[in-house]
Amino acid sequence: QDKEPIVFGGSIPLSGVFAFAGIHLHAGLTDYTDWINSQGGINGHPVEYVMEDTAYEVDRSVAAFKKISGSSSPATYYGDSTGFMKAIASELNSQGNTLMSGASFATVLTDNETYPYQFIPGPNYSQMFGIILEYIASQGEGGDMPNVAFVYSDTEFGKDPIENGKARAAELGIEVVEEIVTKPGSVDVSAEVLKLRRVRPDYVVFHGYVLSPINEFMVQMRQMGLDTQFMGTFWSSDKLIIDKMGADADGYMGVMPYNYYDSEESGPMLDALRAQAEKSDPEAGYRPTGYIQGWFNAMVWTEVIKRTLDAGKELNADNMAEALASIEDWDTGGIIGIPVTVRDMSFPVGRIWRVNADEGRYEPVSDWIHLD
Amino acid sequence: MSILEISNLSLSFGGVKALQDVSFRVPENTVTTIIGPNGAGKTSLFNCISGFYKPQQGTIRYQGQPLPGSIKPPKRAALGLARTFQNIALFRGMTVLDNIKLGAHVHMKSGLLSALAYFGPARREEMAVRRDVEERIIDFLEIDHIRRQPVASLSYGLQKRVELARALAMQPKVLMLDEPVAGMNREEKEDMARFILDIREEWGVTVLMVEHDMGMVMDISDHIAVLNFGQVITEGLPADVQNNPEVIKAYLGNSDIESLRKKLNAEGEAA
Amino acid sequence: MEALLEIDNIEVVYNKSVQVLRGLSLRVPKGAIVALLGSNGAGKSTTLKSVSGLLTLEDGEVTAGEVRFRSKDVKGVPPERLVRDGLFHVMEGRRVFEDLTVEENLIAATYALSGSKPSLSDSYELVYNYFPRLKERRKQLAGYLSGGEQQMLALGRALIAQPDLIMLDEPSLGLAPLLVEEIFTIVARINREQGTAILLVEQNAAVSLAVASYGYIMENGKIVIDGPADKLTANEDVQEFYLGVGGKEGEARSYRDIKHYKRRKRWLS
Amino acid sequence: MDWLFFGEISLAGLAMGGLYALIALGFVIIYKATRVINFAIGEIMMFAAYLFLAFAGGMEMSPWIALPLAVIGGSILGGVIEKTIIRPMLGESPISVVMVTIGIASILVGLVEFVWTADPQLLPNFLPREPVFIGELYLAPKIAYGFLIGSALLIVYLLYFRFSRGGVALRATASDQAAAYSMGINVRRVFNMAWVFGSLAASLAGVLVAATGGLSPQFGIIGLSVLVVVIVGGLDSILGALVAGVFIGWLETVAGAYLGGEYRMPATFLVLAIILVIRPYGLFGTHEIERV
Amino acid sequence: MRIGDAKQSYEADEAIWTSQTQKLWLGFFLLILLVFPFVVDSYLLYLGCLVGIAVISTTGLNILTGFTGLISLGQAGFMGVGAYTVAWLSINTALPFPVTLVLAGLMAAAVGILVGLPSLRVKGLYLAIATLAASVFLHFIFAEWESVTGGMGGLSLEPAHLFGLTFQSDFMMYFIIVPLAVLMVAGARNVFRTRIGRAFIAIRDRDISAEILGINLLRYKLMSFALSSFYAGIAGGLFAYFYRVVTPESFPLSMSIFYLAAVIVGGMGNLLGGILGAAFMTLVPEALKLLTAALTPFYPNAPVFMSPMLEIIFGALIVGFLIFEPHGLAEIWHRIRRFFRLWPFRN
Ligand SMILES: Nc1ncnc2c1ncn2[C@@H]1O[C@H](COP(=O)(O)OP(=O)(O)OP(=O)(O)O)[C@@H](O)[C@H]1O
Ligand SMILES: Nc1ncnc2c1ncn2[C@@H]1O[C@H](COP(=O)(O)OP(=O)(O)OP(=O)(O)O)[C@@H](O)[C@H]1O
Ligand SMILES: [Mg+2]
Ligand SMILES: [Mg+2]
Repeated sequence: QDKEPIVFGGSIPLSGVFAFAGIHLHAGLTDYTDWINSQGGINGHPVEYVMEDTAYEVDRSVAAFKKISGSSSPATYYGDSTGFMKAIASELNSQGNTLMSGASFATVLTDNETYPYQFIPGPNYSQMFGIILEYIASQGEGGDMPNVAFVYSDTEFGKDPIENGKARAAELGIEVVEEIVTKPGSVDVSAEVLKLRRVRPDYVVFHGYVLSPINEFMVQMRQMGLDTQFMGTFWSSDKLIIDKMGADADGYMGVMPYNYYDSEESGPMLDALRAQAEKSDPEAGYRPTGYIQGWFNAMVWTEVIKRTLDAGKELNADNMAEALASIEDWDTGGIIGIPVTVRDMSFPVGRIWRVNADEGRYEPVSDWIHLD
Repeated sequence: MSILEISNLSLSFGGVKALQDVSFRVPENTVTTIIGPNGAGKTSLFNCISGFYKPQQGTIRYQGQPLPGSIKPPKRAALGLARTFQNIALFRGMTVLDNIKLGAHVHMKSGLLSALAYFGPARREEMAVRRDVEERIIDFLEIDHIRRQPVASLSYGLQKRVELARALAMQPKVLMLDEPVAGMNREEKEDMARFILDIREEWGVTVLMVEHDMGMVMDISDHIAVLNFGQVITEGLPADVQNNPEVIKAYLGNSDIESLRKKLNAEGEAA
Repeated sequence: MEALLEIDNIEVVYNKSVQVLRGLSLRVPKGAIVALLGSNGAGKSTTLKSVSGLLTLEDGEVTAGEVRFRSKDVKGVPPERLVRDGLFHVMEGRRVFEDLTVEENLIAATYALSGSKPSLSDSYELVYNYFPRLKERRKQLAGYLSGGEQQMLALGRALIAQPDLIMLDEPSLGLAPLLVEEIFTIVARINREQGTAILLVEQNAAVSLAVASYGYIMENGKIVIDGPADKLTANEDVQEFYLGVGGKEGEARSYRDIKHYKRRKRWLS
Repeated sequence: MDWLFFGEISLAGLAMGGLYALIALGFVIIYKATRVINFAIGEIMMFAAYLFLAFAGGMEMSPWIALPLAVIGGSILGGVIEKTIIRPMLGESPISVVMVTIGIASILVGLVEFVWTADPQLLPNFLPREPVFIGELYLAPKIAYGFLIGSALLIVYLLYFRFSRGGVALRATASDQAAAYSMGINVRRVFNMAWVFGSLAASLAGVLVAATGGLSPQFGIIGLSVLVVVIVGGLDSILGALVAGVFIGWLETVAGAYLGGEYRMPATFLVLAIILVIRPYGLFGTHEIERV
Repeated sequence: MRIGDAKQSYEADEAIWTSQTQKLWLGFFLLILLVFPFVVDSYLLYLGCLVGIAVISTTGLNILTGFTGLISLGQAGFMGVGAYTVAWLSINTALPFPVTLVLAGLMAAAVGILVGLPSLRVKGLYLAIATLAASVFLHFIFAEWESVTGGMGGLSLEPAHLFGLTFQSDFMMYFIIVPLAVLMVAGARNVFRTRIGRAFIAIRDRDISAEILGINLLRYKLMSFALSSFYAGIAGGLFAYFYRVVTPESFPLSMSIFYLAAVIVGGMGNLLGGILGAAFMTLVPEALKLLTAALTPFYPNAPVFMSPMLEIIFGALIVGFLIFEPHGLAEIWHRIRRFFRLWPFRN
């Protein structure tokens, strides 16, 4: 068909600290693009995916954005870090022809005053904490509420949800007995573990990590004979934890807005995703949450663009933002288990999953929780 | 009248007594030489005068004024105490010209802001210094052919000469030379001797020198002080010092090749 | 008499550009003291470096001729090897290890020893009785020694190594007259008692010709005169240019009556 | 105040400090001989750790064979770097050489990502898992055993430098290469050995640290904490590396535990600043000769 | 010896641009800088601005490390100070940006002096790490002093305003950044024609004898620190106006290393070197990405396997250059020049 292509842009961290995820995001976005084109594109418009490696450095992400928006004005764009989302905001707002989402679930981005054209493909970190805490509260039968400890990294990412998290806990009557900040790259956590041993929390919630030091905390605390439950947010809830920790991972819980690649769930879109993943790389097998996250981003973009075009409106940031806001009880074809509704530029939905080490995968332990 | 007056100076490093109760005077407008065995404390004495070492006791009077430890090296340089160093200490990253100009530093005023702007006061000052250096020093020491060369590329003799030039740019009243002709051949020594004499005679600068080449020392010094183990053992005119038995014993030896040759032969026989 | 070191008209070039030696030859017999004289920049140090193999460190290279130590060509032999074969180079300007103590400097020199040698402790003693002053300072950092003391240390290190040939580069630099005498006496003693041959590079022609049995004089890269020490000392040119003996026979020229400098035409008009 | 807790914290810190000391040692040895600040030390550690992962994880060797192999691999890497990259830089200003090591670091990171991908990794754990109790003080087993293995090597090195003239050779070479040659010291060999044995210490530390802290291409940052250690101890002092290593390890941990993780670095750097003001060459570093 | 006895006056001899050709080239170069923003696309424009900022900061570091011999790993920290100063001022005051920029510079300079204080006793690499300590503290302050710095989240600021102009687009920023860069490089060049520059170099080459020759070490070391961090502060301020968001993570240690690398790779103690180094360090990674772009059509996942490659190549380039020419790009440049014999900078 001869309609002019629609461009998905992306600042993708293929190297640097976030590369482990970036590679899969990239795969997810690439595969989705191929898939949608195989479906005849968006309203007949072919889709192009244009990206640059950023090494997860803000200035390089910005550079990539300027380069890409300069060369091939993208309708939607994938940003790789909260820092970038903030840095680019004013540029984005003044340009006003691109809608942006990405790897960041940062709470600030749900502030539509400053970030009118940036959305979050799931719950923001505070909402994730909300979901986790609700789950914990639900576990506390009657009088004795379980207590929790927060363990997070000393980064913007790590500190994002802590304040709101504490507030929420207070509302739910959950006591936060300990807060531990870890330095990125600090090696040994046994001192922190000793601190936790003193307060013996029922739950420990990790945020701002991918793998270590989560494993060390779990192993060492169990060695001490504590029966703490361990939980984590999106980026801390990937299969990686199972692969690397093996049996030690058993019982770890995470909040996840999407169905895992290898979950029992199914649905047209989820199956399409699996098929496409098979097709693009038969060896790969399981696809990490990053892959699904990338895919889902592109999915939302498509939906938004579709709605804008169907409404016969021009494809600019304002109209797309409007279209996004209009999403209500949207069926994601199995990527998310329940119909979702957009609330201030985010999808405040999620589910608690639990590691079954023998099966080697996460299994749902809660229903889908949709905050509003 | 003496321009420098050292009295009861003592300096030690841990156990090592570099200077013990040293006293002597440097008469104005003379070439005064300090001689003495290696390790006697000559360089250390220079370092005390220029304020790099802090003597534990004693006072240094300069033009009648005492120089307490509170007067730091830069200040002393500004007061007219210039020197060269035993092991050449030129700034290898600069050209000959810049090395010499650097000597004039203490007599310049321009501050950071005028330097950033350059045009105006800073420039005027620089030009004045350039002219002075060219006309007063470079010509005098006959080094105009190398003014643009980086000092590192110069032969030993020339480097010593540039160091002298830099010291002269400091507009010294007292010029301290630490072994100015060490490692030079006869010809270069003669040039250097000539410069030293002219500096004293034409510019009325007092020269205080440390040197081991007795031939030159005896020829050009007006006054000699002898240090041994950090103590002054005698002071006076070359002739007297030369024949002082103590000095001969501690420092000069029989400084005569013939007898040395005899001695060696004698030992040869003995063995 | 059999030659320990032979240099056959070598040429040396620095940085592939500056030629410094132009076909220089000399030989040092076993157990002899040979003096090599010459003005600044003549290439004396370069000569020694090209023997000891340190030339390469300064991006210099021997482009022609050959150097034989114990009639073996030294080309391509790494410096440390040569040292262990008994050729010790005391470099110009002392080059003591400044942040090592006097004692450690001597220890470092023991790397020159190879095979069976008399026990170290008494070779230290040997050094200390040649240079008692070093014994007092043995625990002191060499960097803080006075110039003369450092020179003694440099010689001391050579003694530790117990070589067959010591190449001394301007040992008298910055030494007090008495000490110059002393050092040279000691050099003679070492030569006599240890049977060590010595190649002596000097500015101080008078003294070196006094201790040496044979002398060479070089001017920019070549030997210009050579001969037995006493003959050289007698030579008029040598007296004029190296011994500072004035035209009028016998007595030394004074530094005072040197042509007075005339103000030359200035650089700028 | 809870002394038991303090005791346990301190113990953990000290043990960690042991590993710091080991890395610092690798750093110091290289500096002592070549005056090169090796900014790539963290990446050399990382490289060795990945080798271990490959041997023990990938090829499923026994960890006790994989460990020495990985360590040797790291040492060889060090040797090769010296021969191919550092040696041509001989005699250049130390700071340009520092820059070169930074370049090397970047190369190693790239290599590792290339071969092992950017995914964070855990080493197959090979150290006993039963908690260790000293008195009633609990100590995490990995740290405890890591400390034991590390200090074994430390002691070997210490004995060597105490009772051989090797130490003198190192310092002599550093202070004046030409002169060192003229003493019969094989300078080229000294340099190479310094890098080999420095990297050896680092590699061992690398595997042990990775065994506790996990492994990723960013592993190298740990070099930073070690920089603090060597400066506090004195760049060229082996004793300093030991004392400072243990001390900084302890300080970092205690600060982290009582003030919170964000205080770890400021605390150590504050101490560093104070020490530098009092002792400009660290606790045991040799002073530069200042003489005219 | 090109500058020679032919000179008519000392003034002429002391001039930087000694020959007509040099003046010509300089003019030509400035002209290019002027035309550049009108002819290139937004991406190149953006890079142009980045290079401009980098040049300012690198020149500053060069003064301290290259010319005065005081190695600093604190540059990112100083830039941070400048950036936060600008951010805070533009949020909490109505000062026009020229004022805020200057204040940013001065603020950074003040901090620089503070950091420089130990430099009298602490030397060489010990000093380097001391400055590193300083930047750690600064980072800590940026992160924890929430009331002023906005904590981890940092500060977002409005674009720079002046006379009703809004400097939002890179195009507008270019006309602040680049002229400033030119001006500040010229200023640095001037400093090294005066006694102050000489004093810096003397301290680098041999500080104790410099002192005996009448140079007050503490005074000049601090001056060097102040000047260098002033440059850093200005660069940081521009950074703030450029990205319009400042977070603690905007100024990581890697940034300090970046600038040190720029100085060294460019050529220490050589202003031209600093400029070349800044350009090199900024542009090479971008240039390498073109490589990836070129490959992607053929290997769809070229980005994935190329990205580690790029790190390797980048590292290799640094290593290679320094081995090939330890005195940096400037020296290489001079070689080329000696080859062609025409170009303004005499340095
Ligand atoms: N900074 C220092 N620390 C320790 N000892 C020192 C220091 N400076 C000098 N000394 C000692 O003080 C004594 C005198 O040294 P100085 O350099 O003054 O001797 P000198 O008379 O100049 O000898 P030379 O003629 O060989 O230069 C020497 O024994 C030396 O070891
Ligand atoms: N590393 C080097 N690179 C380039 N040229 C050099 C080097 N070393 C020496 N030269 C040059 O070689 C010539 C001879 O130097 P050398 O040191 O051998 O002379 P010398 O006879 O030892 O002089 P002196 O009596 O001053 O020691 C000099 O002109 C010197 O400039
Ligand atoms: Mg002296
Ligand atoms: Mg010589």
